[in-house]
Amino acid sequence: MKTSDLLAGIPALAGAEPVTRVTIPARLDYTYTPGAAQSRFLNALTEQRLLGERCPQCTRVYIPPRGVCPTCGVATSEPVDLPHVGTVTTFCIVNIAARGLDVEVPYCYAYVLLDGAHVGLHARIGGIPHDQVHVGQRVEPVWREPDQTGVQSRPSLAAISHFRPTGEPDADPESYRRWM
Amino acid sequence: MSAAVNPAAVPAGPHRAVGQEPVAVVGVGQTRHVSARHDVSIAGLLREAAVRALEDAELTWADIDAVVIGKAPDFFEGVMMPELYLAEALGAVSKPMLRVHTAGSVGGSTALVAANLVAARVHGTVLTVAFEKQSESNAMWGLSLPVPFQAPLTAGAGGFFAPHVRAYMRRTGAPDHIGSLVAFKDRRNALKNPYAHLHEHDLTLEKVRSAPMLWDPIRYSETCPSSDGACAMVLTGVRGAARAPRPAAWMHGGAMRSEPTIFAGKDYVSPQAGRDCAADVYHQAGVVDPRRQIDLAEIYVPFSWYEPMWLENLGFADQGEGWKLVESGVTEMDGDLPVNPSGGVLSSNPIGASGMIRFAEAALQVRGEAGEHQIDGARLALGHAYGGGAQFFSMWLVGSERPDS
Amino acid sequence: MSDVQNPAVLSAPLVVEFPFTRSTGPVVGAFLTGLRERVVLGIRGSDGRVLCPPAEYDPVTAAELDQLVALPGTGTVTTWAWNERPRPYQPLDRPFAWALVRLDGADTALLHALDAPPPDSGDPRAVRTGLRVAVRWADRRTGAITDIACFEPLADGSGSAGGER
Amino acid sequence: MAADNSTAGPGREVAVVAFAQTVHRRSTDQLSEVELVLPVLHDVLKQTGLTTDRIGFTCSGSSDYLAGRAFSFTMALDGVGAWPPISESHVEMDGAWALYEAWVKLRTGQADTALVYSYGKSSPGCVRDVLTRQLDPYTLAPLWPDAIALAALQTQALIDAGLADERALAATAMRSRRAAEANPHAQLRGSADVEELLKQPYEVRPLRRHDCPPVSDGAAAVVLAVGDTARALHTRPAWIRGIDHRIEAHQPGVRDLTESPSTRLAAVHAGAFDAPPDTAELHAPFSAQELILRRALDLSDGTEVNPSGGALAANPVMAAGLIRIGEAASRIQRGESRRALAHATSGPCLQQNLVAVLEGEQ
Repeated sequence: MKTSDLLAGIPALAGAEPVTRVTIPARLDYTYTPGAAQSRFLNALTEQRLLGERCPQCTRVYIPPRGVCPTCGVATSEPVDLPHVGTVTTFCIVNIAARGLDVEVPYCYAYVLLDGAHVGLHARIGGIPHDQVHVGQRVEPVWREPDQTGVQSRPSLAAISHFRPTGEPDADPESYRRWM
Repeated sequence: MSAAVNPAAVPAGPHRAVGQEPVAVVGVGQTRHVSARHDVSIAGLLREAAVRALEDAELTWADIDAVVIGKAPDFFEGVMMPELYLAEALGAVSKPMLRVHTAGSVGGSTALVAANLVAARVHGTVLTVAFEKQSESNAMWGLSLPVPFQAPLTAGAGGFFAPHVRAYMRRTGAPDHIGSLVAFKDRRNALKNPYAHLHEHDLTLEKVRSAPMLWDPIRYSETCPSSDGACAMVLTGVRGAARAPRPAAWMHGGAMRSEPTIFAGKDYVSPQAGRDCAADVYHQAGVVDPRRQIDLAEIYVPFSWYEPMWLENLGFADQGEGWKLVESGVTEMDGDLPVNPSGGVLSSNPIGASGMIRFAEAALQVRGEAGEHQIDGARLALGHAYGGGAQFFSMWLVGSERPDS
Repeated sequence: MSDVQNPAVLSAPLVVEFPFTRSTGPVVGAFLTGLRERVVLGIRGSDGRVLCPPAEYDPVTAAELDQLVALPGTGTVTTWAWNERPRPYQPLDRPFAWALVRLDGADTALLHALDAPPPDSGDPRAVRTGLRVAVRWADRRTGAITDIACFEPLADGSGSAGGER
Repeated sequence: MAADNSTAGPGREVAVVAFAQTVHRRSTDQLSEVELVLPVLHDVLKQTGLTTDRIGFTCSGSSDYLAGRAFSFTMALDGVGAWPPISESHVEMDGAWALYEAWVKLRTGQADTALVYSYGKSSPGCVRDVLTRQLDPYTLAPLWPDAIALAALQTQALIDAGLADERALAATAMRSRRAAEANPHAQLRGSADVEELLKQPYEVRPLRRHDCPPVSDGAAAVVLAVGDTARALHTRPAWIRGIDHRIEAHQPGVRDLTESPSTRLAAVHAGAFDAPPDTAELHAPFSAQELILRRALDLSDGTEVNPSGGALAANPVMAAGLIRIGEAASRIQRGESRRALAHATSGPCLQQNLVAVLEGEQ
């Protein structure tokens, strides 16, 4: 059944160019709040601190913390300042940008296991050709300098521009095998 | 991670809960999956699959006691809880209607929720439907809505899963060409499936191998398409099956398992939830050696490397050995464990429906109703779906014989 | 340091916006084509009732429907709600009534805005149940429900064709 | 009456053995969704002495559109502690329907206990506008008729039919919010008298602010168990004697908005009319909807309606229906009710409705 067939029975509309598609924009405005644990983490970033949280039950350290240990189902509360060095546990090279995302392609998207953490932080790797990025590589954050408008002093993960290699030898695979 | 099954995953006692009504699939319908169904409304798309399922079962709307519908995020079509607007199209007015959402696994979960209504004898005959009309918006947009305070990092599902694929390659030493073999196989299988989205008659293995990297190590050719499509099934019990005009597929086991999105020690390559889910389903069906006892599998493989990964996760291959099954042709249409004879998610991906299509294709095979992509003598088949951060799993085993016979 | 341990609550605007492209299918497409051409269409249901807006599938039997009926642009208010403070994107940006309007010849009602004087204003054209109304067409029509700008009271209650501007 | 068939599958008796809810607030912007949910999960587990790994099935209800983010429910799962992996599902509906899915699961015999939870943070967006996205995307949603406008159309229809007037609406609102004074979880507690309420301006006429629900953030959780397991977990389980839900056509203009036939049908299938209830917890976000539901359920003066204050006192969208079941069960467990109805609704103008009948041991 087609629109034109249906319209054929209506004298006033016989032969009218049928509507088959309609564009309907929709916009909803929200106020996003990341919650207490993420706020603690994000505020620490403005001081160039990497603040994880430890689960009181299993003692694992989460960064970014989400307020709850997902395996124990209990609140994380003990803050842990993590060192500014970690290991690439896996990565990919993104060659295609998602619509609406303000990002230049290609870029290297990696899991960086900060020393002392038990989950990888999702981050970009820069400062080297992409074909030299590898699993086990030791990396450190490159912080974005606040600009005159002070925009970068706002709490955001964008405070870390990317991670770059430290030049140290690769990490022992046993040190990160379980914590991709 | 230990390969051993978590003991809490498998209930003790009888294989299946005592006294459940056996569940039969007596009707299957799906749309021809395409990138954009410009000729139908959202309701029209679902309706097409539902009508085909009813016709297959030779039933009318009046024969349906309840409707269970599933889809992935509402943002894909921009309709919040669209089941409300779809009540008339699915003949649900004056009936119970449930809406399931378990991310990418939703098509499978939806079928299992519907099956439980029959198994619990709450309803006699249930229609279950899953869909996605991705052309109404843009899947990459829907999956990558910017979140304040985060740096824009992932680009759709491919960007999310590519690091896990790299981890698999590194862990197992699988050669680079395995992903291409899977993609080539599935796209060739799709040529035998009139409902498949991609019908690439001129595809060669060389073309698959030389396609550009979208999310290195995942190539364009190893990536699922974005589809409009719907799938529906009619589920019923013993009496309903006796009246059915065509052979039924009988459910021998069904299970869902979930684990957190991100956690310390998560095995992204072979998630424990997937292993536990498979172990539960096999246990229910009395399967002790899946590789020998299961005739074929419809597995949720949106990126080709997930075939070897899931072969290991599902116990069809030992850890690190999945890619060898692929390389040796075991999962080809004429191999001894055909995987995705329908062409799989790599050939059609209406996201919310993709899981149900896996379940429905498994049912078609054991009913002997799969047409040109029928696997001869298929008696026991696995349908599999996963979603979220490889954290939600749903599976069923369907057979040509009644489980209690 | 102290504000890190006891941080200010963070919040930020989050806009979810997309120009959804909807394919209409035959029935909704015909309805929207009609609106573009200043014709309101209904559809005949399984029991002979005329449904407007036209349903693709019968609300009682679920049958696929295909018998379109052209309706006059006039009808009767079956219920209403006075909206003193219109919200963003609503059809009118001054106080108006929401109304369910059963068009002449139809058995079900269409939801839209009604540009009428407020209830209890003493004006004979004031919104009330049973008020006779007509379609006011939008100047620019594209094939959308907003091609009906709103309804307006019929001056004389005669049921003549809808007013145009 | 509570025949224990817990060794068999279908036909097993299922009971509510624990219920918890947050103190509902206009805004919880200091909390993420999982931070909101966590305390109620801990509460119901503590009440039963169960741990996540001893729960047979978990099911939740929520909506991505409230949060403005796709897959928002996946992160809330962190609060459960889903490790080792759990048998789990999610409905994009009010938690009352998550409870229904869990009830079905227990009736199959595949599990003996279930954890059900739901949450709704309405504060991030403007919920009355967000709910316009539930409407027919071709003929309704482009006009943005908000939730209060739709309820106002329904209310005017009720007034035109002579079934209510503004005074009756105000009396309903007053009674709900005064009842809520005894409910420490309610958001709006206490009310001016009817005369005072009727002097207030209209929100969308004929609705005044008191006829509309507050905008609420909140969460709730319930534990279900079968047969003797339920008896072991609670001295006075609230047995679900029947539960059913039904949907109507979507367009408000094809329905008689003064009636709720789907509520009535669900009630028939749930066995609600087998004996009169002493309590009814009705999910009526708008005052007129309570009057419609009372008629659909044939409730007489012998039934206490919404002793919790109902959705007019706190309306965390996606949790408010589950809370009705929890409140009804709590009354039974406290010995304040022998037979209670619980009701949940979804969609514009009461489009979809669920009815459960709960009883204590007899």
